[in-house]
Amino acid sequence: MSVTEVKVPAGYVPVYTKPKSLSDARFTYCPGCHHGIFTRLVAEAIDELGIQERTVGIAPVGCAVFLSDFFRCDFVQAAHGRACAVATGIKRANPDLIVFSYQGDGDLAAIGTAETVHAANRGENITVIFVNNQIYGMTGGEMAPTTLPGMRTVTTPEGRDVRTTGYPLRVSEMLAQLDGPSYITRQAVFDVRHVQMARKAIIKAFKNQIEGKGFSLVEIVAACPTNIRISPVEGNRWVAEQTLKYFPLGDLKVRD
Amino acid sequence: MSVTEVKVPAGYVPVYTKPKSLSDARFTYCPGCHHGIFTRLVAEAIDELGIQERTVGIAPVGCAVFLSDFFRCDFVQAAHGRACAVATGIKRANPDLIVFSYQGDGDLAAIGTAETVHAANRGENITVIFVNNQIYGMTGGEMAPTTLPGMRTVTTPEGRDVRTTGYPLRVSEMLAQLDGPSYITRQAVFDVRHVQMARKAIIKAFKNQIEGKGFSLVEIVAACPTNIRISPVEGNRWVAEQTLKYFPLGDLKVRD
Amino acid sequence: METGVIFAGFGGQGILLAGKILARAAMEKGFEVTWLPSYGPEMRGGTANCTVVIADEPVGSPIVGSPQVLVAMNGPSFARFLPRVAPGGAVIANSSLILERQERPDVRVVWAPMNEIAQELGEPRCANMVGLGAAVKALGILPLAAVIAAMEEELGARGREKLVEVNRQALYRGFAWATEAR
Amino acid sequence: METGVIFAGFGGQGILLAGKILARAAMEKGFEVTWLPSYGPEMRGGTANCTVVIADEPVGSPIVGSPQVLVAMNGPSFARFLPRVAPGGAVIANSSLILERQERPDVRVVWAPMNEIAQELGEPRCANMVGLGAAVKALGILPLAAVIAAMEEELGARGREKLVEVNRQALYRGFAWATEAR
Amino acid sequence: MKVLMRGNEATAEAAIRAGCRCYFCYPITPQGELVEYMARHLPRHGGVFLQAESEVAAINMVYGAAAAGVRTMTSSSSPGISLKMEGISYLAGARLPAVIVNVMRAGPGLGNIAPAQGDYFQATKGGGHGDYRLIVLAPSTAQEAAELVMLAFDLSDRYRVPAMILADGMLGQMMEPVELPEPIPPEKIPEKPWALTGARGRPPNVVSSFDLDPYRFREVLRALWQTYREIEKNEVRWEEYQVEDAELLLVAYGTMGRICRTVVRKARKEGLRVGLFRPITLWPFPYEPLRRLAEKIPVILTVELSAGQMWEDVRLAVEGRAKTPFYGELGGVVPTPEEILSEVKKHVRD
Amino acid sequence: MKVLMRGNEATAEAAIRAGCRCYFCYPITPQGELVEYMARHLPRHGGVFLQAESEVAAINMVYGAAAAGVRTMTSSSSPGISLKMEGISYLAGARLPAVIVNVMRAGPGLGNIAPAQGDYFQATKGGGHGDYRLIVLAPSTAQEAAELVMLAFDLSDRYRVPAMILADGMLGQMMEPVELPEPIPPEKIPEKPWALTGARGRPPNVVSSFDLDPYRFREVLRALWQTYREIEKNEVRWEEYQVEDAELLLVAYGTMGRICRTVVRKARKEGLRVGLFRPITLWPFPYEPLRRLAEKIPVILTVELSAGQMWEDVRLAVEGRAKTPFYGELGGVVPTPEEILSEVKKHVRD
Amino acid sequence: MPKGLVRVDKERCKGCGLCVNACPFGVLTITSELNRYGYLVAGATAPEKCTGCGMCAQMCPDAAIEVYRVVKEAV
Amino acid sequence: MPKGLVRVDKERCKGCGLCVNACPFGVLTITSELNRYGYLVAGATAPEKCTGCGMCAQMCPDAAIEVYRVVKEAV
Ligand SMILES: Cc1ncc(C[n+]2csc(CCOP(=O)(O)OP(=O)(O)O)c2C)c(N)n1
Ligand SMILES: Cc1ncc(C[n+]2csc(CCOP(=O)(O)OP(=O)(O)O)c2C)c(N)n1
Ligand code: SF4
Ligand code: SF4
Ligand code: SF4
Ligand code: SF4
Ligand code: SF4
Ligand code: SF4
Ligand SMILES: [Mg+2]
Ligand SMILES: [Mg+2]
Repeated sequence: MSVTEVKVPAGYVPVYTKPKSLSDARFTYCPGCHHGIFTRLVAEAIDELGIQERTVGIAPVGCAVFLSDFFRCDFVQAAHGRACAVATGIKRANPDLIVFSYQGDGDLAAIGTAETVHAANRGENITVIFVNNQIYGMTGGEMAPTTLPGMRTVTTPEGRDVRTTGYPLRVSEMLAQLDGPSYITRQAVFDVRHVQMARKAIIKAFKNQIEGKGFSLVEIVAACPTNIRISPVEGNRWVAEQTLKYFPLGDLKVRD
Repeated sequence: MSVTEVKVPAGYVPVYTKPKSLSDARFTYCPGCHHGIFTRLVAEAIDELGIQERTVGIAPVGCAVFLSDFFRCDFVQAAHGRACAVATGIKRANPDLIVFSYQGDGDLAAIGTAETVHAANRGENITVIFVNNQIYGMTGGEMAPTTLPGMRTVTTPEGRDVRTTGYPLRVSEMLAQLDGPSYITRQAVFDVRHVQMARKAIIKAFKNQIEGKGFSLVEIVAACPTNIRISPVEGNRWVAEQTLKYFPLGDLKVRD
Repeated sequence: METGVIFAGFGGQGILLAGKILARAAMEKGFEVTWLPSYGPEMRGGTANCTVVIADEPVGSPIVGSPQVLVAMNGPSFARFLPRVAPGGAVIANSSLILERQERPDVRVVWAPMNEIAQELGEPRCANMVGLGAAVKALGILPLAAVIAAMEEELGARGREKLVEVNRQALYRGFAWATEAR
Repeated sequence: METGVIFAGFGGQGILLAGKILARAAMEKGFEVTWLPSYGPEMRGGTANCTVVIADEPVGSPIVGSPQVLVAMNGPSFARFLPRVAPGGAVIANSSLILERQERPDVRVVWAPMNEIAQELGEPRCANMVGLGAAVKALGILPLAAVIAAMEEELGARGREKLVEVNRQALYRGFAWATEAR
Repeated sequence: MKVLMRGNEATAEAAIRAGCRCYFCYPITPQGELVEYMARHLPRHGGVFLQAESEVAAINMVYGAAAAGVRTMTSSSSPGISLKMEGISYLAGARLPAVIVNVMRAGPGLGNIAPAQGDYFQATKGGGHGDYRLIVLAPSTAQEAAELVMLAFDLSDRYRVPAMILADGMLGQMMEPVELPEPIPPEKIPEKPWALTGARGRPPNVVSSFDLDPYRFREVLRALWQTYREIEKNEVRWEEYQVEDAELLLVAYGTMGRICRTVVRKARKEGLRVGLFRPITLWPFPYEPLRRLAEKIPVILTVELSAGQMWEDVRLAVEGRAKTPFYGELGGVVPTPEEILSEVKKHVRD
Repeated sequence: MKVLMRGNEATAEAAIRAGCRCYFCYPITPQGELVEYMARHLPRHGGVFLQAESEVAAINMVYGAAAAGVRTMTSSSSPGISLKMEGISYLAGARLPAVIVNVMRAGPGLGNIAPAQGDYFQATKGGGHGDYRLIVLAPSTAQEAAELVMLAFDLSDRYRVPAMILADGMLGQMMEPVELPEPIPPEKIPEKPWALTGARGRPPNVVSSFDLDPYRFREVLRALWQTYREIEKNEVRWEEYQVEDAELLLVAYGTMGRICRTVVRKARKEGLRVGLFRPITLWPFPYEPLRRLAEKIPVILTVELSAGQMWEDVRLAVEGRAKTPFYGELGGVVPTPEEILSEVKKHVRD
Repeated sequence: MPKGLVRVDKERCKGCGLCVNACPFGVLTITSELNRYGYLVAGATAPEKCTGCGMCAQMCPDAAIEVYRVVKEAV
Repeated sequence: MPKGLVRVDKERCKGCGLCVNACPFGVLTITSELNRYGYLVAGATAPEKCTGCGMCAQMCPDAAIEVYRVVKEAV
């Protein structure tokens, strides 16, 4: 008999079930990809704040491109890197909507640099989920601006050489310099404790928007097991041991 | 008799004459525009370092678009905002060349944000002259990312409203956050003392490149008398009294 | 009927405004009209010019190969545009600034010391209105009053009511000068 | 002569490699050949397939409407591609994973327990070679030796020399299975 | 009551009257006055004026505002329009209505700021990637600019196809009397049930141009092309002037169209039987009406401020029925009526 | 000796052998293997491989490297190519030689990553602003890709006109045996006296597409168009297959060209007299040779992975001399030879 | 009856093992059961040890886990 | 003879006045002389006061100024 056919006997109450704002569509991420955790946490935040009916999500170009299939709220698919500009257009057109973008590090930190910096500097009242997995996942593992020194990728076969390609770009530290943003934080999900912290951060980032506090960005340091060619469990260790050296966790800017 | 027909009697030696690396073409800037001073200082630096024959300049789109007419060295005219990418292409193709870009604040800080941030982050071994006149000069006085709060421009007829357009973007502070750059400084030319300091900074920025130290950027805070609708002399005062409040002078990053 | 007028001079001389006032006056009088400026950075410091076309049917081309009237407020523009004036046309030339005084047998040239007249009126910036006043006479299709009214509207729109009076004087002086000029 | 072979299955089953080895073998034997993979994210997790065309004149279309031989390593691809197989063609079907066993009167289906055989050989990942071995037999235009050589080259290029031996066994087993299959 | 306005200003005011409530721009000559006008007036109408950090950002802001269901516009000039190509392709693919104004200047490259018509192919054949079309309207007067802007918003909403106003520096800069169209009352603007307004009491809406499955995506594009065919059937617009007895037909659009009007007058004065065909919709191009004229007029002279772009559509319409010479200027040079007339004389009666 | 290679890999290797020493890219499917190959091999040849922050940056890096006189290339796929439009227009205006590879995918918008030919207009008519042309070469096999890349660098240097390789996802992804061309010895690469190498012992060189004076700029563009006319005279390339007795002529380029080759074979087997005309240079397009065939072949069927783009050039060539039906697929769907053949049957002998 | 109860949605699960790793009590393992997508799915092989802490669900990247807890005796 | 001597290139000068403002000794003023471009140009109207300090030239946005200094008596 299949373990999955477990019936719930009387006397049990649910502790955790799939968030209401998620559809029944399976995620298209690879097994053990952290994207799935963030996607779930965003849905949990939307549920917790009860904003599903006024939320508009912005799907990036990247492994999260299918995002609109997973959510039960309005969605738009943005051109690669332009999510913050699209978000600006939506929010300015209809300030009652809760607008969030969900972007990878190639999307936000490379091609989308200008749109991100200026949306942040204008203090656009939007929420940005920034998935830093140090790689271009969807296209097959090319270097991202966040790729670690010496890390092998499809476009750095000998490992990233900082002399020719520079050091990992710390976008959050850079944005924290600006007057515009109200909340910039870096989180991770390599263990349950950090999942819970990341969850809180995402909720705060949405709350800020509801309260009209302006630009909030949650960077989440992630692993891409498929392209690093390690197991999902090793992926958690990779984040904890390798990535945090360059991307320390914590709040970089909190304006209240 | 015209004061300009002054002959130089015997016994006098030149203290100051037009830099060798400048052509005889008149500058196309408005009367009293600070652009003219920076253009001259760049020429003085090229003379002082004796690099005229290996220097390639990059003209922006902006009031400095005619730059190639003024200099006696190789020049390329770059698309609006892309000078740092063009500089990267030239320098990578031929590292023996001394490559400098000369860009306005619309060019570098708005449309060119991504190219600037990533050239800086890669530590490209180039020299960037960044003219922050808080306005789009050539197109007739629109708001720039650097425009001061409350400042009236063609696109902020009621004065820049920081709630909808954000605060002046401090590009140099932002770039100083990155690991790549070796020298980031902010200068001005509203009086002779500052002209001399700006001159030293520009020379250092070129020296760094000769010594292979990597990305150097000299921001120069300037006035655009034509679009602010004040006299050139008032322009100097404007910089000293208004602009420096938001753009304090000095070195923001020096790596040695 | 379709007439072309070209105004030309240095950047700061109020060339575009003079043309605009003429165009507005013609419009108010029920003519079809176009006003086409030279534009962009070359205006800054350099030279400026504009073309006004006045017609009684919808205007086709806003650019004019050979204008009926040319108002030349400095030397370079006089030299540049004189050859293009239509035979039998007129030129209002600013004798204050134009040194090489060419002529053309088939064109009437009215030499007006626009800057001096403006100085006399105590407002150097109204030299352009002297030129316009003279042009109105040479053109002969619009009453000066209509041009004065248009001038008042334009200056009003710019919040320069204070300057209306002196500019009216300048228009009269220019008109008179062209009337008496032989 | 122009023959098309389609390999299809899950992402991780080594579908593309099997096709590539066949293509290389054909090339070494002097045939004209093309290898066309399905590509992009849909491969990840999802399904993969590739088409190999072998011909004695330059290959025109690298896509094939109706292949001579189909190697189907899982249920979905068996269901999807069976209808397209050319009449008189052959299908190598992985009985380990394909549950709904459709047939076609005009097509010979060889049921091979590829995963079990691979398990027996102690290397689950070589199930694709079992399928390839069987396909070589069904195809009948290439000597198995050429395919083995191509396999060695491909694995060598990937630095997987260690796996050569077990994959050779798998090719033999697949070839034999198809030979004995009734 | 007529007002003296620049083409740029008439375009801006008409957009406001058409109900445009989100305008995103980036400065560039020769469309500066359009930006300036919007900055001064749009906020007074409760609209959003935002100067973006680049043309790329501006078009993507338009994409967002359009997805939210608001009438939205951006404007630029040639080099800036090139930067919008990806965004425009996205608008077309996602079926978002929006208006893009291109006040053309001389290219390629930085070129200069003088009037030109070198972006015809880009506008009508798709300068962006993939198979899409824009509704392209070419005004020849400030008055027509105002009217076509109103039309552009209507057609764009009706068909969910982005529309482009293809003007040039001369039209943008020149002033002439304009009778402004009446503002459209908000309730007259069509509902947009597909827009992103929050999934309250309805299933979620998704705005996207993405479909990984070629067969599904093909269906999406077939529907799109169905719409294009309808537009080709319903929306072709053009003007004919003195064509009845013409021995030579001038074909020109935008400001060259109005200049050629003067050429026709001058030619007629000299007894030359010259007519004018002025396409108003560049896409859909008026192939049929032009083909009909080509049946009886032996010489069809295309005049453009380009090396010959619309000329190809003229030849596709004529298909060898008549001679199809071309006269063009490059680099921002605008020919005078006299210059064009002398070109005409080379072809008429020979 | 033949090697089994993907079209993407053959393109990359050929670029290296052509002396390309600066390659700037941004990742995108389906040209990923091209980027990957360059990353692994170009540095070994002393070349510069640099992954840019965007396609816009990449094309402007190419602009810089080309100005410095080096053979340089970038590659992308449809959406990424759209972002390069301004930069490409600048390259053309500044007369800089460079090679741009477009491995086309289905659009508009994000579309999908399947093979398509929807960027023909963009490539051949100028997707960027202003009057310019690219030399556009369309390979149909990995072998031809390698050869045309070598040719692209040569032509681009000779005429100082940027060249584009217009391929698609199928050609990029598929493998076939390739006989690689011999590397070009550095000394064979033409001198570039105009390049920015430092003004030592010569007057300064300036690379620019900017000239504020329309009359001066017109002269620059007239010279440019003079060059284009030369290219049209000298460089037209195409392939004819079984056209002699053809009753129906297929016109197709790139991978559709090779697929139609199979269609011809299948048709001939069935006794249908079908031939193939395959343009190799899409610009300059082989108008003349096609027109000659149109004199004797009654039906000319254009087949594209688009809604009908090259079709317009075919009709411009044919000018009504023959019937010109069209068969196209959209959205990344690639027709099988069988499907095309049944389309052929609708037109042959009726 | 055990304090907690965990259910894995077989078709959502991709067998990544993060839940197995996250469970403090070894309740879950990757079973030998293939789902329709070819993944070996996770299951509660020691259900009696489950406390209903929910850590597995919080870690699951595919939102494939539901967790229940027994209601405390009438409080 | 004065320690310093200053020359203004009449055609480069745009009459901005920055030199006038920069000169510590009031040597320069904007004259009533128009150049070919319509600008009133600067000139040394009190040349005797010039020390040759060069401040005017360092301030000039149009590189229109040359400055000379008298050679010190045989050092
Ligand atoms: C304009 C454009 N350039 C490039 C691409 C190809 N592309 C698709 S996803 C992607 C980047 C994915 O990396 P990232 O943003 O880090 O997201 P991830 O997949 O890692 O989550 C790229 C470059 C594209 N679709 N459009
Ligand atoms: C792609 C593109 N967008 C816009 C323009 C128009 N343009 C010319 S100069 C300029 C900005 C000038 O401002 P800045 O860079 O600050 O230079 P400044 O003139 O103030 O020195 C702009 C937007 C252009 N030429 N190209
Ligand atoms: S490729 Fe990497 S980032 Fe993308 S879904 Fe797979 S694991 Fe996640
Ligand atoms: S517009 Fe401003 S910045 Fe440009 S030249 Fe004139 S004064 Fe200088
Ligand atoms: S974490 Fe979720 S997806 Fe991974 S094995 Fe456990 S249940 Fe399956
Ligand atoms: S709820 Fe807690 S105890 Fe039960 S399986 Fe999940 S992690 Fe283990
Ligand atoms: S500073 Fe230079 S330009 Fe200005 S007035 Fe003096 S000399 Fe003339
Ligand atoms: S050199 Fe010194 S003293 Fe002489 S004019 Fe210049 S500033 Fe004045
Ligand atoms: Mg990533
Ligand atoms: Mg500026």
